[in-house]
This record gives sequence, structure tokens and C-alpha cells, in this order.
Amino acid sequence: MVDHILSILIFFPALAGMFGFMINKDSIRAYGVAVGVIEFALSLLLWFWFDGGVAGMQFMEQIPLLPSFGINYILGVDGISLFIIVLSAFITMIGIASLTETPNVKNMIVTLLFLQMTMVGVFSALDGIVFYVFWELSLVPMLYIIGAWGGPLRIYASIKFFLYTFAGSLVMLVGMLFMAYFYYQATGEWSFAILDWYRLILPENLQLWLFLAFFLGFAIKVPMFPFHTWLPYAHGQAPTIGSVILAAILLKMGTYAFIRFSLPMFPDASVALMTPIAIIAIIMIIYTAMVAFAQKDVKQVVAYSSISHMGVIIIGTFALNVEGISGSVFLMIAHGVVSGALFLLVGVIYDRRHTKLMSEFGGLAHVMPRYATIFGLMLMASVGLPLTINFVGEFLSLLGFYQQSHILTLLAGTAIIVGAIYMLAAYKKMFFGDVTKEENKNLPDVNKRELLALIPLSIITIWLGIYPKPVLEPINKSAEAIVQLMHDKSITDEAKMRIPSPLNKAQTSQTSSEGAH
Amino acid sequence: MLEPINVSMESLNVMTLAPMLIPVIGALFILVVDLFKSNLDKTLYVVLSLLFLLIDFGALVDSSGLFMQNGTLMGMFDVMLIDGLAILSQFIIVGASMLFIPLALTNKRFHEFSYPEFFALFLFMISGFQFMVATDNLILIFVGLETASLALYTLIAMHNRVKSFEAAVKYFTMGALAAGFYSFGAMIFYALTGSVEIGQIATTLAGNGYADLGFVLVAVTFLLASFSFKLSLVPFHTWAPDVYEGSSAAMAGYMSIVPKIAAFVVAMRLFEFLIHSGVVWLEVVLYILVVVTMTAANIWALVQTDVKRMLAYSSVSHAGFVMAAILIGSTQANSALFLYWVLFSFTNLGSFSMLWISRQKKLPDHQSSDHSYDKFAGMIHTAPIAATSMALFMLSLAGLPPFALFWGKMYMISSAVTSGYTVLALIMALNSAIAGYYYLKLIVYMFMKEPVVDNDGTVYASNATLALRFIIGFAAIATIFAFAVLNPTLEFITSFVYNSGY
Amino acid sequence: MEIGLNHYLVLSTILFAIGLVGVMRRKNLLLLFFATEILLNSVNIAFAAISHYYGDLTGQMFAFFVIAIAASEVAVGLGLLIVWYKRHGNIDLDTMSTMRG
Amino acid sequence: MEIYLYLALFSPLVGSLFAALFTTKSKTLVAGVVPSLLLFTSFVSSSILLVHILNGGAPVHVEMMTWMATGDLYIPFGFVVDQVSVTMMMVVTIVSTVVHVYSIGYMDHDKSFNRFFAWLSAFVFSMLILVMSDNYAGLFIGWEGVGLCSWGLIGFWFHKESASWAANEAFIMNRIADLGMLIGIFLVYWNTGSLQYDHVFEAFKGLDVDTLALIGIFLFIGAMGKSAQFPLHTWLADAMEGPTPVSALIHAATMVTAGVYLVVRSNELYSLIPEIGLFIASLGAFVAIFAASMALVNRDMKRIIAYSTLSQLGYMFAAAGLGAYWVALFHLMAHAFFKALLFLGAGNVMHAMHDELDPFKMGGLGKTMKATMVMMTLASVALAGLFPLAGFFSKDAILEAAFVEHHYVIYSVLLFTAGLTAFYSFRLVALIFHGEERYTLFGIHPHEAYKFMLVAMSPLLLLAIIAGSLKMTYFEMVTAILPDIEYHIHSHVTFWIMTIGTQLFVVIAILYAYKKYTTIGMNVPDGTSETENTFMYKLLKNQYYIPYAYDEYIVKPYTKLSALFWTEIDQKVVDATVDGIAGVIYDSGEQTRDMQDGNLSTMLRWMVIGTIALLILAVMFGLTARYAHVLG
Repeated sequence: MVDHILSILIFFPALAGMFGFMINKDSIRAYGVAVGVIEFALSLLLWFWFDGGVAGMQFMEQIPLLPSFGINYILGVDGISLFIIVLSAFITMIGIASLTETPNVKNMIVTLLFLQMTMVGVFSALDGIVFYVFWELSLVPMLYIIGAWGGPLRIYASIKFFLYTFAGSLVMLVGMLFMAYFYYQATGEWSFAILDWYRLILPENLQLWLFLAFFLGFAIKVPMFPFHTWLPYAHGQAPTIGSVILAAILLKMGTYAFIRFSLPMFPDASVALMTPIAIIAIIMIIYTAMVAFAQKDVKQVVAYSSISHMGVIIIGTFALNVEGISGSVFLMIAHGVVSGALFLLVGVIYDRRHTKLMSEFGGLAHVMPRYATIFGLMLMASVGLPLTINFVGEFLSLLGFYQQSHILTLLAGTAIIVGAIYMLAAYKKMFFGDVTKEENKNLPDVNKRELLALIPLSIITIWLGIYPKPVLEPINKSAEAIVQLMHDKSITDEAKMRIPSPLNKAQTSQTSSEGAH
Repeated sequence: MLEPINVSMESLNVMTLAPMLIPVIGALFILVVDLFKSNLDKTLYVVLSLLFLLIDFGALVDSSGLFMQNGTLMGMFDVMLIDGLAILSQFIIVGASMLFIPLALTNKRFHEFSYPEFFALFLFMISGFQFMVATDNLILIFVGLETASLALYTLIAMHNRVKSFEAAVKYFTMGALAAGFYSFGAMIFYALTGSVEIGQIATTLAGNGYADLGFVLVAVTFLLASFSFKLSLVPFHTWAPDVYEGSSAAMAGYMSIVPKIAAFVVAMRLFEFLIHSGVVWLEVVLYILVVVTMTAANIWALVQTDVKRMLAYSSVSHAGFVMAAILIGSTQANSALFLYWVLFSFTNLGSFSMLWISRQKKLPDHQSSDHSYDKFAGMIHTAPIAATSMALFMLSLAGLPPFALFWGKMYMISSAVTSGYTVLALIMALNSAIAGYYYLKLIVYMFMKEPVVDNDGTVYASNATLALRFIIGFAAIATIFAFAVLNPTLEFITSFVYNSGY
Repeated sequence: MEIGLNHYLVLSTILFAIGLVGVMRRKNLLLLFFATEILLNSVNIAFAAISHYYGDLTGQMFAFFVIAIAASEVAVGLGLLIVWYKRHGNIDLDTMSTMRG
Repeated sequence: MEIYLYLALFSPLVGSLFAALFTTKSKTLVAGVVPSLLLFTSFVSSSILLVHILNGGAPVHVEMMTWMATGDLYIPFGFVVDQVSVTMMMVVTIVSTVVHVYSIGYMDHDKSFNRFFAWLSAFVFSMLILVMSDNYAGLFIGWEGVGLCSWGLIGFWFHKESASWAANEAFIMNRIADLGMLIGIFLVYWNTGSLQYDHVFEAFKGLDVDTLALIGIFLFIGAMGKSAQFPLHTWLADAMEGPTPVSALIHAATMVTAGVYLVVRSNELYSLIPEIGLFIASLGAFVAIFAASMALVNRDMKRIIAYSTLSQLGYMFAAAGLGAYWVALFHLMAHAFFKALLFLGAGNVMHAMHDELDPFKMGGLGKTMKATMVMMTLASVALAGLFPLAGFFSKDAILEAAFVEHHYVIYSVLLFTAGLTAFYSFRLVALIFHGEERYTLFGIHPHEAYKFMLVAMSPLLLLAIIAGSLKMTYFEMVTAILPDIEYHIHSHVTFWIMTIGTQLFVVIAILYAYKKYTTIGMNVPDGTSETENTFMYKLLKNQYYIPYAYDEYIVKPYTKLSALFWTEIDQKVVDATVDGIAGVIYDSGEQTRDMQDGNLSTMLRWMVIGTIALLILAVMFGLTARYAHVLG
């Protein structure tokens, strides 16, 4: 079981989904929760078995798929993918547990289980094509969720989501085919295995082209400015559960892919394009934060806020040093938890009032104190208050990038200001002041089921904010490995200079600290 | 006095003829049966033709064994040419036909199937295609082509609706023109080289170093025109949508596969030697044809309101996509062509069969055409399984992994990449994205809209019988689990293509 | 003067062109079929001539096949034409455009 | 000792959590009492630590656990109790204990009684983290923590628009400064490879001046935010929307002094870059007079005190900037006591006057509220810096420092400000407690506050009086780690002249204020008198139009720009382009589909046209191929 835990993690939900068709629709929800819990337990088992001391891939599996063309079913996790997998299992469980949609809930739950398969698959795939398969497959369930349970514009939103991402990733596919071809030229045999690709050292101009090809696919997924406009529609129209999973996991695919593909495969290109990408990220941070400030719909605020946070993640990723990369990975987890919770919270109020316009609310803190408290907590986490999960990630990301560029970090740092602005403004509009609307006068506070979903998220938010070590350590190990790899295989001097080898640095810091004591 | 010509039987090796003769015999047999006892039930004829096709298939397996032993073999005064391409394409032809013929077993009665001639003609057509692919003699190609086409026109017409006659007439007339083009092109080649065997033509031309290239190009132009018609490349595609719409869904699905693979093989034989001997003109022209066909057909498919017509345009676009293989001309590309077509055949047959089983005898008034989009609205609520499998075929056609067609697309694009056609590869990729829209449109209708009133799901399976369900189920499963048998298939194809020197 | 191969070829080409024009211009289905016949037969002339020029029979073989096929084409074509006429009472091309777009 | 450290640090947290349990319930007295007791515990243990330090005990340094560790970065939860931090701890715990007890009475009738104590104790906890942390990251935790709590407490009465607005303003303004602080921290890390004070200060010695200057500036930007230095000062006055005990604790005694603490803590840095120090000092002096001037004409009791706080903070920065770190710290301490007392007194008055804030509507309250009057008067005396109260010693030390360091401009500015301070504080006292009883017009029947509230205030009163006498012992203790510069004016003559002069100046100011605001029939400012129409008066009354300017030139444009970005850029440009591309593709389909007009002739034509096109291409190509050699 230990050897195949990943395959089990991937295909168990799918199989369970199949069987789900047989369940009576009255008890399907319980079934969904049960499967979610089992899956989550399995993911915890994965974490438990995971050896935090090892930097490389673990639980590797390999089954030939199209060996003559170098396509194999290869799985494996390292410190970076591990926690995203655990997170996705967790979020899906929470999501199903807090599901409120009633119309054909069976289809919904089955779809969610399939979606989970694709998510775990993406984060554990170590073969380009297998990765691509899950990456594309994840679009379908989300398309259905948005399109079938969404708001009035749902069809427009879902098609836009699908086609936009699809188009981007097809270009990525061409990039992958090129990558495999270059590997073929270099070694005489086809291979789509990512670990093989890591060994391939390409001239800089090729790196640039391939980087751009992959970039298009990833950037649309993240989504990076100016490819971000599908996201507000998707979130605005999607049902709560859809937004939760979209924000918490699906967006992470893009940023994860940057770390898994772009950085180790094209170190020189990454260095060469660091500044433009950082500038895009800064635009994401500031511009989308301002757009979020202008929103009237609270869900849109959260949606745009995710784009803004993704900007910080990108910044951390392209810091190209251990601090930055671990920071960005940690921020992925953090943002997963927090944005997930925020969307759930929005869902709570939407279920009660069937509107998300902030002007409809006001003074909710009087009527729903518990709700206000949890929302406040998540708000503070989202603006990156210390001792909340987000701060660790944001701090490390910015800290890391500061080594690369001071002025850009200063600009990116405005995230903590603009973020506070739109979040506090939204909170004020919704919760402060007097209760003006009659229908808000006696709204019920959060109920048991909602608490069931929200309390664990709150606990994680605080726990990992105070004691991130258990997560941060394995991440750090793998981040060091990646940075070391980049340093070793980079060819231009600038890259060598920009990407400090963790080993040397470790020694230097050793000496300096000894000097201090 | 002339001496009597004596030809040793083994020098003929008649075996090469076997696969083509079997359907002919079958056809005659059916006619004979009908002579003795008329108005027998269609099921009999269906099973009979299925049997003969099975035998045919066996013969193919046999000759493929021969090929693996001692490579390409000629026969019948070197008119027959049994090489890898011939065998592979025949496999596809016969296989697809075997999938098609049971579609006649609808539970509604349709005009054409009540005639035994239908099945006879069908078998004649198959042998025609087989001849077409199993020779490099322009005469025999012509004969095969015309046998098949004439049979096909009739089959279409036998559907016996106003639209199908119109379709038949259009197809026929344009076909006649195409035949004219073909023979003219062949004539010029003959005039240039004094031979009608592609192999010799190639050698002769190479011998005199393409002395009068201008005439060669004119000849190629005419041949290209006639095959572009068969392959429905823009602007020679105009028949496709109308004929597909006019003929029955099953026949349309069949037409989108079998005639084209035959044409592809001939095109491969005709054009690739020219491309390899560096006729830049052809490269340019093919490039343009490929790109225009892919893109334009996609764009027209976007705006269709009838699913069948949409699928027609999409098949045109797929043809363009595959034509790229002939432009690229590498072994990988040619293998990709066959792989793609194998995968395409059951995906497409599957989707057309879905339309076929949902075919109504007469249209309700809210419905503009046989298979208008809104007919499928809310299908997931009324007929979930049907909707799911239809969606499956759509996703596969859109090239979404891991469904069948994705692997074909991937391998094809990869072959473009490998041969340095980067831009072409990108165009192909982006076209798949555009295509995504109209396949998605159907899914949107099926999964995200509310059913039209007075539509309980029965209509979607009104024609369904066990046989049809089986066919569709087979197609669906093949579509999902294609990746499992991908490796052996690809190796088989590659070895055949490689060993026949393409 | 001596009638050489080229004269035949030119003749065939001219005929072919006439055929093409006919195919494009004719609105009457029957005349359309005539045009296609012209096309094919123009090719036959050339084949015969070339075959004589090279002194091998392949060309003439081809010509015979073309004739045969032309004949069968006419058979099928006329069949369709008759059915159409039965239904619509005319054989005008412009009437057959129910499918479009 | 460590156990006391943990006691001191965590008992407020426990208290906060305990109170938090009751937040959704209606008022429960325990929710107020328990935190107060726990705070008292914290106070006791801090005093034990103080004793320990006073007896020359080694600083207590503990490392609780790792917080973040990645790459070379290693940040523990580490706490240190040394001379500086223990001073702060004492200040924080004393004042907060007093305020807690006081609040039990003050918030008596408030329905969110429990929530109040949860926030208040939480604040104390963060403040303690801030002062006790042994690294910059930990300091930043506390830094943000107090920010959060002040947000919650300013906006405590969130049903008031003004309150929630002020809360957000405070938070955001602090965030702006925090960015500076964050950058400072990054600089420290990348230049020294650590954030631990001891390690960092070691490493500073090896860095070039420019880097140090950069670090100094960015850290100080952080300090400017918390301590509401110009130009980030507007939030402090608005923060008076919070309950008065909050103002006393957070916006007078503790949080706002965090900036000063930061500078003092980083003295080893700032002593390496004197010119930055000078800048800080000058800014401090400027803020001192700037704030005092605004206090002169203001008609809001709490705002007046807030401005005076601001100006006193200016004093502290002046001292710190000039390198007199211990003086700054000393003034911080003294100021904490009397300013808190002043605020609490104001709180009593507000109770009496039903939350009336305009002193011109009061007067003559002395009769009914003796105790309060006494306390506030003494507090004002201390504030004005009259001998022998606390203010005298601390403020005098600052003036001397400025004089001795030969910064005569700063000196004279501060001196003049002392006069202003005296004036506005006694203007306030006079208006509230003396003169005719104007409140009768508004039909209010004032009453003295609860006894125990007054009792609770008494320790502050005591300290406000005697703190000065502790100066030397304090000096002995704190200079163990702070530069021990004794500021002595060498010629005794000048010294006496200065001291007496200052005192006289102050006394005169006080008397003038009394004279001006106790006279019967004194004209209440109503915008008629010509003084009020002078430019200067208007300027001061509108706080130099700075809040107006911020609103006009920052807030409004930001809002407009955001809306613009959304509606114009995001929707009309970015998204429109995406949809546009799709639209073009689709439309081209619509346009060209007529090619398929269903007519057979057209189809045949298309075929022929296609063929001819190919043919033309072929012929051209063939000709070029044939005549290639001719062409060249």
C-alpha cells in the first residue's frame, strides 16, 4: 500500500464517484462526506509516511503507458506537492461537508469526487503528459459545476473558463512536445519524464521560447494579469463549493507548475524574465487590489483578492532563492485555506439572503456576532497579520524577493497596504454601522454544519501561523534541492549570480553566525 | 503468328486479390439470395455482409502476416501492390465497415435497408476502396475510386428523402467533375512518362531530373484537385456539409471515415515522392490547403445550428488536420496519420451513431432540423447515460486527454514539431482550441440547459436496439481506454509504415 | 501539314476547357452531365493519341476504362435525374438548394 | 526567573481568551474581573523581574520555540527581559492594570462589556510581545498585534460610522508605515543574516554607513506610523472615537510609544548614524510644537489631550534622536503615568457630562467632582513640567540634552512648546472645572465617578507625582545597556537661569490660561469673534487642513481610480480584448458561411476556381523554375 498510496489517492475518489451513482440521493451527501473523510485520512497517511528529511521524490510509481514514445505513468511527491495534495483532500472534504446546493446534489458530489481525482493527479504527476492529462481533465468537472449550478451568467462564465484555459494549455502542450524532442535529440530516446527533463541543459534562446510556451499555459491558470478576466466571472457565477475549490486548489496548479516546470527546466530563462514577470506580479498585486476595492459584490472582492495574492506567490516563486520559494509554496497552502474559508463565509450569507451585494448588508456584527468574528479572523489572515498562516508565506516571499530587487519588493510590499484597504472597507460595509435592512434584522447566526467547516479552517489558520515548522521544513528541503539544481544547471553567469547555491550559503551563514557568538 | 501467352499462376499470386474479391463475392451472393427468395428481412443481409466482412478481415490478417514475413509484394502483373499502407488502410476500411453495418438494425424501419441491393452495393463499395488503396496503378486507382463512389452516391440516394436526393445529385455531379480532373492529371503524367504506375513515374521523373517541371505541376494540380475533393479540403469541400446533412447519420459517419482514409493513402503514394524530391510548390500549396481547411472549417462549424452539420464541418477540419501528415511526410507523420484515423474512426462513428439512434421519423415543430442543438437541451436530466457518452465523444473530438483522439492529435503535432514545422504545430494546437467551442456548445446544451417541454428522454434512444447500443458502448469504451492499447497499435502501425518505405 | 501529337493534346485541352465552362455555366442538370462527358472524352482523345505516340497500349486501356466508367456514371446520374424530376417536375440546379450555410 | 517572564507575558493572553468566551453573551462581571486580576499577576511578576534586574541580575533571555526557519532564515519566539524591556513592561502592566480596573466601572453600562475586555487584554499581550521580543520579527508580531487591537478598540462602538472609519484609518495608516518597517527588517536580514538583536547589533558595526542609514530610515518610518509622527499623525486624533480607557492605555501610555521604544531598542544602530538621529530629533521637535499648536484652539477634550500626547511623543523622539535614549525612555515612562491619569480623568468627566466632549459646555465641575479635579489638575501640572512632579524631571532632562548637544534651535522650539503645553492643558482644566457652570444650560446633572474607579486611578496619581525622584535609580539601571551620557550644563549660573526661566515661563502660561478661561462671561467661540476669523486660528482649528488634504488628494482619487480600473480598464480593455478575439473568429464564420449557398453551380465554380488558382500557381512556379537560369 505504501508504494501505491499515490495511485490510491488519485483513483479512490474516482471509483467512489462511479459507485456514487448507485447511492440513493437522500443519503448521497453522507456518502460524499464519508469518501472525503477517507481520502483525507489517506492523505494524512501519506504525510505520515513522508520522510521530511529527504529532498527528492518519494512514493515513486512507474507504469509504461506509451514507452516507445517515452510516455510513462510516473507519480511521486516531494515536500512541495505533498501539502498541496493534503490541502486538496482537506478542502474537498470540507467542501462536501458544507454543501448546501439541493438540486441534483448527486451529480454535484460525483463531479466533486472526479474533480478531486484530477487535482491529486496534477500534483503527483511526474510525467509531462500525465500531468497534462490531469491538468486538462480538471477543467471538465469545474465546467460542469459552474455551468450547471451557477448564477445567471453561468454558461458564459463556464465556457470562458474552459476555452481560455484550454487554449493556453494547448500551447503548453506544444512546448512539452518540443521539450521531449530536444531530449530525444540529446539522448536519442523519447521521454516526457519531468525528472529526465531536469537533466536537460538547453541553450538560452531555446529556454526562452519554451519558457514562454509553458508560461502561457500557467499564466492563464494562475491567473496572471492580463489573462485574469475569466476568474471574476467564474467566481461570480460559480456556486460556493465551486469557488472554494477553484480558489483553494485549481489556481495553485498554475503556481505549482511554475515551480515544478519553469524554474528547474529553464533556470536561465527564469532569471532573464524575472523582472518582467515580477512587474506583472506587481501589477496583479496593486491593480487587482484596487479593482477589488471598487467591487460592490463581496464575492467579487474575494475573487479579485485571490488574484492579488497570487501576485505575491509569483513574486516569491521568482525570488529564485530558498526563502522565496518556500515562502511562495507556503503561501499557496495559506491562500488555499484562507480564500477557501472566505468563499465559504460568503456562501453562508448568500444562503441566508440570496444576494452578495454589500450594500444589502451592514451592521451584521450585531445580528451574527460569531459569523462576524470568524469573518474577521479570516480577513485578518487575508491581509497577512502575523501569527496567521498568510503572514508566514507573504513575509518569506517578499523577504526572498528582496534579495533580487529592492525597489520591486517595495512596490510588491504595498500588498499589505492595498490589501488592508479593500478588505477593511468590505468588512466595514458588511458588518459595521447599524442594521438598516429589515430582512437583516433577525438573520440566524452560523449554524452547526457551517461551523463544522469553518472551525477547522480557523484552527489551521492560527496553528500554522504560530507553528509553521511541520509544513515549512519539508518544503524547505525540496526548495533547497530545486534551487541547488537551478544553480548547477544554469549556464549564464547572471543566472549563476542570481541563483545562490544553498550549499555555499549555508556554509557562509555558518561562519558568520559563529563569528557572532 | 503470335505465340500463345502463358502466365504461370504463382507469378500472379492471386492471394493478393483475395481481400478485394471477398466483398465482391459477398455482394453477388446477396443478390443471388434475393433472386431465389425476395423480401427477406434486413437482419439476414446485415449478418451476411457482416460475415463476409469478417472473412475479409481474416484475409487481411493473413496478408499482413505475409507482409511481415517478406515485405511488400506485387501481384496480378504487378498491378496489385500489397504494402504496409495498403494493409493498414484496409484494416481501417473493413473494421469501420463492420462497425457501420450493424447500424442498419434500427427498430424504426428505414427505406434503404429494405433493399438487399443496399447491402450488395455496400460490399461493392468496400471492394472498390480496397482496390483503390492496394495498387499504385493510376488506372486501377481510378477504377476503384469510381466503383466506390458510384456505389456511394446510390447508397446516399437510397435514404429516400428530398434532401438525400439533393445530396446525391450534388455529390455525384462534383464527383464527375473530380473524375474528369483525375483522368486529365493522369493523362498528363502518362504523356510525360509513358507510364501510369506511380513508382515508374517517380523513377522516370527523377531520371530526367524533372526536366519540364511546369507540366508535372499541372498534372499534380489536377490530381490534387480531385483528391482534395475526396478529402474535402477547402475550397473543394462544399459538398461535405450538404451530403452529410442529406444522408442518414450513420452513412454520414461512415463517409467521414472510410472514403477519406482510402483517399489519404493514394494521396500519400502520389504526393510524398514529389515532396521528398523537393517540389517546393507542392509543399507551399499543401501548407496553404492544410491551414485553410483546418481553420475555415472550424470557423464555419462554430456557426452551425444543426449538430450533424456541425460534425460535418468538424470532419472537414479533422481531414485538414490529418492532411498535414502528408505535407510533413516523415515516417512519424505517416504513422500518426493512421493512428489518428484509427482513433478518429470509432470516436466519430460513435458520435454519429448517437445522432442516428436519436433520429426521429418526423420533426416536432419546435425543431428546425433533424439534430438541432436545442433537441439535446437538458439531456442529462432525461437520458443521463446517453448524454454522458455523447459528451465523451465530443470531448474526445475536441482532443481532451486522456480520450482517444487526444493521443492522435498529440502524436501528429509532435511529428510536426519533430520535422521543424513549429508554426504549423502552433496553428494545429490553436485550431483544437477553436474547435473546443462548438463541441462544448453541445455539452452545454446537454448538461446546462433545461429540457424543451414535452421532451422525455425517449427521443434520444428512439432508434436504439441492442446492436446499436453495443456499437456505441464499444465506441465509448474504446474512446476512454484507448491509451491502454496505444503502445502496441502505434508500434504495429509504425513498423508497417516504415517497412513500406514511407 | 502533318498532324502531330501536340495537335491532339491541344484539341483535348480545348475540349476539356469547353467542358469546364459548361460545368460552370449550365443550370440544366442534363446539360451538366453532357459537359462532364465532354470532359472525360477530351481526356480519352489525349490518351489514345499519347498511347499511339509511345506505341504501348496502356493509354488505350485507360481510355477504355474511362469510357466504361463514364457510361456507368451516366447510368447512375440519369437515375438520380429521373427521381429528381419525378419529385420536382424540373431539373433546374437552382431549385436544389434546400441545404445551405 | 523565566517562570515570571512567562507569567508576565501570557497571563494577559489567558485573560483575553477568558473574556472572549463571553463575547456573545450579555454583560458578565467576571469577564472584567478575571482579566484585571490576571493583569495584576502580570504586573507583579514584571515587578519581580524589575527587582531582579535592579539587583544587577543578568537579563533573562528565553527561546520558547522556533517560528520560521527556511534557507538561512531562523526566527524563534525568543524573549528577553533586560533593563529597557523591563521598564516598558512595568509601564505597560501598571497602566493597563489600572485601566482594566477603571474600565470595569467605566464600561459598566455597555452591552459589549465582555468584548471590551477581550480586546483590551489582547492588546496588553501584543504590547508585551512587542517590548519583550528578542528579535525584529517578534517585535513586528507585537507591532501588528497592537495595531489589530487598536483597530478593534477604536472601532469598538462600530455602529458609529465615525468610529469604524477611524478604526480603518488607523489600521491602514499604520500599515503604510509597517511596510517601511518590513523593508527595514528585510534590509537587516540580507545584510546581517539574522534578526536577533544581539547578532544584528554585532553585525551592524561591520556595515557601511549608507546601508545603516537606509536601515535606520526604514525602521524609523515604521516608528513614525505607530507613534503618529507627522505626516502620519492624523489617525491619532480620530482614534479618540474609541472608549476613553482605550485612549488612556493605547493612545497615550503604551502603543503610541512603541515607536520611541523601537528607536531606543535600536540605539546601537542610530548611534552609528547621527545625521539620521538629528533628522529624527528635528522631526520630533517639529511635531512637538505642531501638535501643541493644534491643541490650543481645539474644542474637543479628548482631542486636546491626544494632541498633547502627540507633542510629548515629539519630545521623546527629540531626545532619542539626540542620543539621549535613557532620557527618552524616562520621559516615556513619566508621560505614560500622567497622561493616562489625565485621560481617565477626562473619562470621569465624560461620564458626568453624558459623553459631552466640548469643554466650553462644562465649567465649574470642580464643585461636584473634587477628586477628579485634583487628579486632572495634578496630571496637568506634571504635563506642564512643574517642579517637583514627574514631568519636570523628564522634560527638563530633554531640554538640557538639547542644550548641551548645542542644538539650540531644537532647544528653543521645545522650550516654547513647554509654554504652549502649559497653556492648553490649563485651558482645559480651567474650562472644565472652574468658571461658570455652563452645563446647566444643557440640563445635565453631573456626578462623581465610582469610588473604585478613583481608587484605581490613584496609583497613577502617585507615580505622576513621585516618578521624578526615581530618576537616578532608573538612570543607574538603564544605562547598563543604553549609552550613559549625563547631561550637565557646566556653568551653574546658566543651569539655574535656564531652570528658573523655564519654570517661570510655564507658570506665566498657566496663569494666563486661567485668567483667560475662568473669567465670568468669557466668550464661547462661535465663529464671530475676529480672533476666530484670523487665518492662523482657522489653520489651527482645521488641523492645518491636513485631514482635508488627505481626503481630497489621496482617498478620493484612490477610490475614483479604483472604479476607473474596474469599469474602464478591466472590463472595457482587458476583458473586451479577450471577448473581442473570440468575437472576431465567430463573426468571420457568420460572414463567410454564405460561400455555402447550397447552389450546385456555385459549388462547382468553387472547385474550378480552386483548380485554376492552383494551376496559376503551378504555371508561375514552373516558369520561374524553367527560366531560373535566364533570370540569373
